[in-house]
Amino acid sequence: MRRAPLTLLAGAALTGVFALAALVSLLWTPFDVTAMNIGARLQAPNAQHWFGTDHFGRDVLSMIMVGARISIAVAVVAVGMGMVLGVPLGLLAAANRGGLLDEVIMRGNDLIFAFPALVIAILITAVFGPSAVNAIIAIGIFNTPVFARVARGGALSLWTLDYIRAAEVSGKGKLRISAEHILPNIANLLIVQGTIQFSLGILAEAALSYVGLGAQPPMPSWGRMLAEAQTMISFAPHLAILPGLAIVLTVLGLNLMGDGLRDSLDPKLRRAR
Amino acid sequence: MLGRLKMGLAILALVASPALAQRTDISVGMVLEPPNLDPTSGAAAAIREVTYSNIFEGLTRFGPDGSILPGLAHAWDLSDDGLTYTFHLREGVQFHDGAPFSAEDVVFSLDRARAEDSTNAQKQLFAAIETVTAIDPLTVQVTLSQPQGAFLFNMAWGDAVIMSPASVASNATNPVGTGAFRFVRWVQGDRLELERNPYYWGEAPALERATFRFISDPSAAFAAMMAGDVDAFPNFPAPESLAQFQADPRFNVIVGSTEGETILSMNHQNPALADIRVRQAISHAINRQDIIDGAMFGYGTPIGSHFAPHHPDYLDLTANSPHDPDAARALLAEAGQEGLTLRLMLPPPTYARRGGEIVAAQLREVGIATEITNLEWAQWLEQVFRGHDFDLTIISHTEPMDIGIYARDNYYFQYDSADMKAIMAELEVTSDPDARTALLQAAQRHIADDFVVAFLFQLAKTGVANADIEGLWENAPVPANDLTGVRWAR
Amino acid sequence: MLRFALQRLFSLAISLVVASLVIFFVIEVIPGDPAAYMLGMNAQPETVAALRRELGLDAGPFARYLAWVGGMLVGDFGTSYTYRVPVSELVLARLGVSLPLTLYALLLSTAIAFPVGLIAAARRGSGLDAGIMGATQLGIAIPNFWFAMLLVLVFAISLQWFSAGGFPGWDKGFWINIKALTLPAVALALPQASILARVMRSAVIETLGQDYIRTARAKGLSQRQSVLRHALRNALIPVLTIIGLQFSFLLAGAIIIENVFFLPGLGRLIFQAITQRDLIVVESVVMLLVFAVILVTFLVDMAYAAADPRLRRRGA
Amino acid sequence: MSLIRVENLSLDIHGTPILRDVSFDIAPGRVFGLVGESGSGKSMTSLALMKLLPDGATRAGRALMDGRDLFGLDEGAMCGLRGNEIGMIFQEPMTALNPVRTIGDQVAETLVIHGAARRAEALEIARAKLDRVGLDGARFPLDRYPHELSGGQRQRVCIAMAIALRPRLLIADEPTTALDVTTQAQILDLLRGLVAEEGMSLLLITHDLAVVAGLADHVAVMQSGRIVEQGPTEALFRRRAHPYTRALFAASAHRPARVPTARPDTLLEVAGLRRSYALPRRTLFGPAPRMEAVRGVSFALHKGESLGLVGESGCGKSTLTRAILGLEAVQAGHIRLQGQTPISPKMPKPARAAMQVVFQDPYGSFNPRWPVARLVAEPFHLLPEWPKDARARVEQALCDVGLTAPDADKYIHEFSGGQRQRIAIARALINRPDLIVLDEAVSALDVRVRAQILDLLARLQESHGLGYLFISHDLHVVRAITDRVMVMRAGEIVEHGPTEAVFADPAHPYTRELIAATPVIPPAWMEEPRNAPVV
Repeated sequence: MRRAPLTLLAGAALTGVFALAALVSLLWTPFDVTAMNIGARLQAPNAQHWFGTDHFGRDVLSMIMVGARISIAVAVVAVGMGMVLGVPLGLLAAANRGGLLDEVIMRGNDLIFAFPALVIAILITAVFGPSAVNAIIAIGIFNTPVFARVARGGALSLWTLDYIRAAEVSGKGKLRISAEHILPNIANLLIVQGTIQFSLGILAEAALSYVGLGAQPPMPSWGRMLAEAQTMISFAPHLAILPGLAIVLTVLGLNLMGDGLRDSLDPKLRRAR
Repeated sequence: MLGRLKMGLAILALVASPALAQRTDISVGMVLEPPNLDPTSGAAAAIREVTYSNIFEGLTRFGPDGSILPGLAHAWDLSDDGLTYTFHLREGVQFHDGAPFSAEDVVFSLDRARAEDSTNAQKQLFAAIETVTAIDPLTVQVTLSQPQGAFLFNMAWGDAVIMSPASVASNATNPVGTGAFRFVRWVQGDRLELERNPYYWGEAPALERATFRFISDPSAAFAAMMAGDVDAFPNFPAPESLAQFQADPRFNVIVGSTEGETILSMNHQNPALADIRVRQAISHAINRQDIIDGAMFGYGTPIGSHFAPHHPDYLDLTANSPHDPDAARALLAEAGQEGLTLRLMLPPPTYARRGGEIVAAQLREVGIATEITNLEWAQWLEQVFRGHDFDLTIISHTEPMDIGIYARDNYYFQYDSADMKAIMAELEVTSDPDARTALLQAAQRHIADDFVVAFLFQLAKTGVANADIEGLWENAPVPANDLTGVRWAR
Repeated sequence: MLRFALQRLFSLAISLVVASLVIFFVIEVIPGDPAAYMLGMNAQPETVAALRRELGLDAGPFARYLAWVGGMLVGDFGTSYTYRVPVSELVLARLGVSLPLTLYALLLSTAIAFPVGLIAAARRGSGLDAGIMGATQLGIAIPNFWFAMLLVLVFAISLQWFSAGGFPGWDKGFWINIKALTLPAVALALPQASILARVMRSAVIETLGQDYIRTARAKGLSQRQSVLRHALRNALIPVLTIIGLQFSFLLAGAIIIENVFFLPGLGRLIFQAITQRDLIVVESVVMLLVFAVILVTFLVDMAYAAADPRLRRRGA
Repeated sequence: MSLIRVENLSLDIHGTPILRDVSFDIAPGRVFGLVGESGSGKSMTSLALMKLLPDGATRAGRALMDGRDLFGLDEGAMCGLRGNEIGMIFQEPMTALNPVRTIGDQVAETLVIHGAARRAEALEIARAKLDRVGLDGARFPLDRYPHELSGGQRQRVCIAMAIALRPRLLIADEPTTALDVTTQAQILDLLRGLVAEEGMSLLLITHDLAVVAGLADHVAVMQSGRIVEQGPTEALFRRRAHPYTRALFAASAHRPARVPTARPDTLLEVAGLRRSYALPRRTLFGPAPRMEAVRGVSFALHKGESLGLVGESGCGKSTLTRAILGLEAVQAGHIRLQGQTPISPKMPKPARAAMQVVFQDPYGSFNPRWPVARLVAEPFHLLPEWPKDARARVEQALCDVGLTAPDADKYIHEFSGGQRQRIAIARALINRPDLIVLDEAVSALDVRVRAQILDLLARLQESHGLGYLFISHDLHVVRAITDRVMVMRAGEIVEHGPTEAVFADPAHPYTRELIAATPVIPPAWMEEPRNAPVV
């Protein structure tokens, strides 16, 4: 119980650093992130380039800042997409619990889970070509059943409560009850799950752009920076280590924040501590 | 099969004891796995890199320097009208399955390659052939419809190898040829094993066993070399690592030439690119040395036209389009194309992906914006090469002596020049060496002056091998890993 | 139990039909022609047409769908366009790598996660628990391909304890292959173990809060005894689900790791088949993976029933 | 001479005081009753004795058993003591057993863990103990799993487990609260027999004075962590020295003053109602068997009348309630409210306005994210349009139920259980309905709060002319608040009539059984204290 605010704080601080870097990068980066200077390539971190330069002589710090923007944007939109699609489906399934619609929605969910995610992402980009938007779609598709499941699970336990009965007796329909009573009361669950999916989204974006399916050059992205740095790891280790650390720390921050949020939002768990 | 394998293992165990004997096995790394092993029905370079000269042989063959050497034909005569070749075949040659090799096999193979339903990827090699006749078991006569200066050269290609009618159907998975090595097995996705052909007609190779390993990931390739899992990597995929191998006495870095002219191709159907001023501006915007340094870590030779620098008829035309951003900007202004945006489609190889990023940055310098799209090979072929749906692309044309593509109708970059076509048509019927040189140089100058595309650099062949291995090809006149002359020095 | 099983089998069958339709028609719209890919830049149009005929690509999509599904029903997955060998042969060979790798990684992650999760749960709130939880957070946050890169750098290139990758083949002996699979399995297992340890911990903590644990304590069981005798088996149920999910994830999700260690596994087969537009291989392997996942889910459900007597009699 | 002696037990959890100076003695072979309302600290007292307190608990005082201070023992010694010297059973038998292990196994475990027997032998003893608690070997083999047993049967397993080693002290924490009244009577009988036979002491913790009256030799009354009064049962019951004890007793026997308001016109008419559910198929292709929850129920409720419906769990009263509320479709029969459209899930909204409901659980009855004003106003949704004076009507309703207008802006977590039930009633009143269905509406409340709510209900009935359908398992309450009563069993109404008549002279054997099983405080003990003998 006393640990919750600490993890929340640490997580929020970590996440905040990268969110801030992403925001700042909209207005300013130490160097032009696309400007190449072949002559100044592969510099180790130094006074001028704090994080060194890459094989094209671009400033790594600038790239990591812009990369944060891409990672966060992709993950946020993908999670948003998963929520917007998944939550109504989950609410609908819970409202018709035991019914045909519930069965269809849940089987559909299982089916999506059954597809190997990375393979589907590859197929999607094979159809539409690689881009950040398609990475979002691929990640969003796999977020949808997660949110549907969480929403349904949370909603199911609420549907047994008497205030839902009271609303029914007040003549309210399933949709209205779902919107007025269920949704606000599963918001906590969704926020916590959203944080977790957000961190998974960052990892997924990194993996997709690592295999070349994410944001396209010249837009830098952490995953692609890693992929490009991989062959140079033995003589320019900063290129492989720094973007990797950026991923690890962002994901770590989000996970800590999710844990902290859960602890402070869910009184049941708070008691269990 | 298993018995043979066990025996092989036993031999391996014997010879592998330290200092007892030279090693007679080799593990060769390749980036791409061949989709199948039939070079007469598929274009993949990987098929040739495994089979050329090792398993399959043609009437003639390329030497390491690109010269044409006798293959299954030890000699040939050309009629005075230049239309009839008479090939004298080697005696005592047999296929790996024991079937004897004869003139009938040559007739079969050439007829199959040029048949209506042929699936030969280079069918144009055989276009000039009128008839193929077996005079006797060791003599074949090929009649051409018109004289062809490059006929013997064509017959040396991997697509023109001789197969036996008995085994042709299964060559895709179990290749049966006449070469110095025979196929043992292929673990798809991992490796392919060959062993010495004891009945080989020529000099027996020094190696008893050879394994090709397929490692597509550049860093995995680096790790495999460093860890000694692979003995040689003739086309090493990560030029940035070569410096490290060079510094390591355990390894030899082999830098040679290829036939790959790497160009920034332009689609002449795009109205902006149809304007020679825009094309010239792009050529001036390009800094070739930066691209070679940035993308290939210094490996590669700048070119100013579409011709291999190691060829005797080469002209250095790089001064025709020097790096000059101001000139580029002026030309664009003159053409009224400030604020031009072009789509740059990039196939998978490093030269294209990395080169593309540098090109994009250089074009941005002169005010041309680019939208980069990375494509897989299949998409690139469909969209760019066949669909002509692109503005710019970077590609290495790896066929030898392929300046003729600038005279082709409806070729993907849509260049249409009557003058160029005339030059190439004349070349086709010219056999006098000096006249040919003049024509080839005229062609080089013509396309350079027309700024048909932006010529970037000649792709280098950068290989890495264990320092004790000798006999690997330095250059790549054709895609091949000819192992017949490879041996361990210690 | 039988009824329960039959019910699940029926919905399994429907899922498979829907999956086959989705897979086939999604893959159909992928641009790129396998024949054109195989014949390259110099091929003439009629040559490409001839190859398309030879591969059976000239038939309509619907006819090809029926042929594909019909073939699968009798165990014939068709012939690879590029490799020209039966797809089933390809897949079997790849499974010989992917399956052991998956099991190895799963074994590792379970072997790490179980004790770690249990200890953390038993010492809940202690410094040890905090340390373990922190470590698992880190484990989850590390991208496995990056971890794999570092493993290769340290253990293959610098120390040379392991080879950098590759797979000798089962005919070369057992241990040599296990050794070859060790680094990839570790790279795959680390994040999975972290997740599993966390699930294990919270499942045990949740069961420790149950009334029957209090009952057990009132009977005179020590904290430790009540964990081992009562909490563990009940906590296994959520853990089992995660293990089931991880199995399917690892089976197909190892593409990147297979690339880093150049292992000839299923993931790489798919990746390669997509780039080569060997569509029939893509379709069949994706279908097979979907089938595997659905089957594992089914088996996990059945395992639940075996582990939990309340489910055992459901609908019996 | 006492078996266990608790001296000045005080307890804080995370700094919150829970118990203060609790002292009592339990004599060997005697039953000691600990009575109090929820939150009074009675369960914590028992957990303190077992040293099974939650994390963050700090304790002072002593608990002497054979001269040893239990609080001074280490954990190992306590493990040897628990289950061996002191056995314990809990309130909720449904969750008290490990669902994945057999009952024989769990009973035998007590023996094995204390090294009293090897496994095979332990199973034999387990068999004997299960026989002793009334689970015979033929119907309840050792390999049964808990989910195959009913709540009462599970509580018997728990008892068998607790007495397997014949402990000298058995602690029973609300052992019958979760059970039906007839089952409760059986379990209480069993405990009484065990104490007599085995010669052990029993610490019986309960909120129900009548249960204590029937079983305990000594009683202690707890309030807010303190024992306010203790003594021999009868003496204490008669004397009621402490004001709190008096209040408690008064409330448990409380009967609100009611003015008959019933008029002859029919408000609610239920005729031939049937509802059944499909059960899972037994064979693969055979028809699914059906569970008939309601089997042909007919009755009428008149305007201003209070009609009771009693029955044990599973008798079908929940299904009937849901059908009357129009939340569930029925297969046969009909329900009409004031002779209008039949009630069904598809009935038009305005038709619902004449009926409202109050549920049992004061905590689950309100959306925690809505202010009280919005909660209470929710039934306005049934009106053709939102009333202009909505706020005034909400405030009026709150005042009607004894709350204040400013309460409208608070959130539900700021109210106690009894206040919440008042808000639920306000919500039910807001549309001025004719009928309010009270579904176990006072069952979750402590006796004193319950008495207040019953008074409120009686007053509202009089002032608003309401009809009540009062559904409960608690016969006391039904008797206190209804004009007529119906007894339901297995989906049928087995007896109905004027409340007093039914209670005074039950006709149906089941009614008689119910009444007999209900624990009562001997009426003689309840006379005014001045008549009590001085002890």
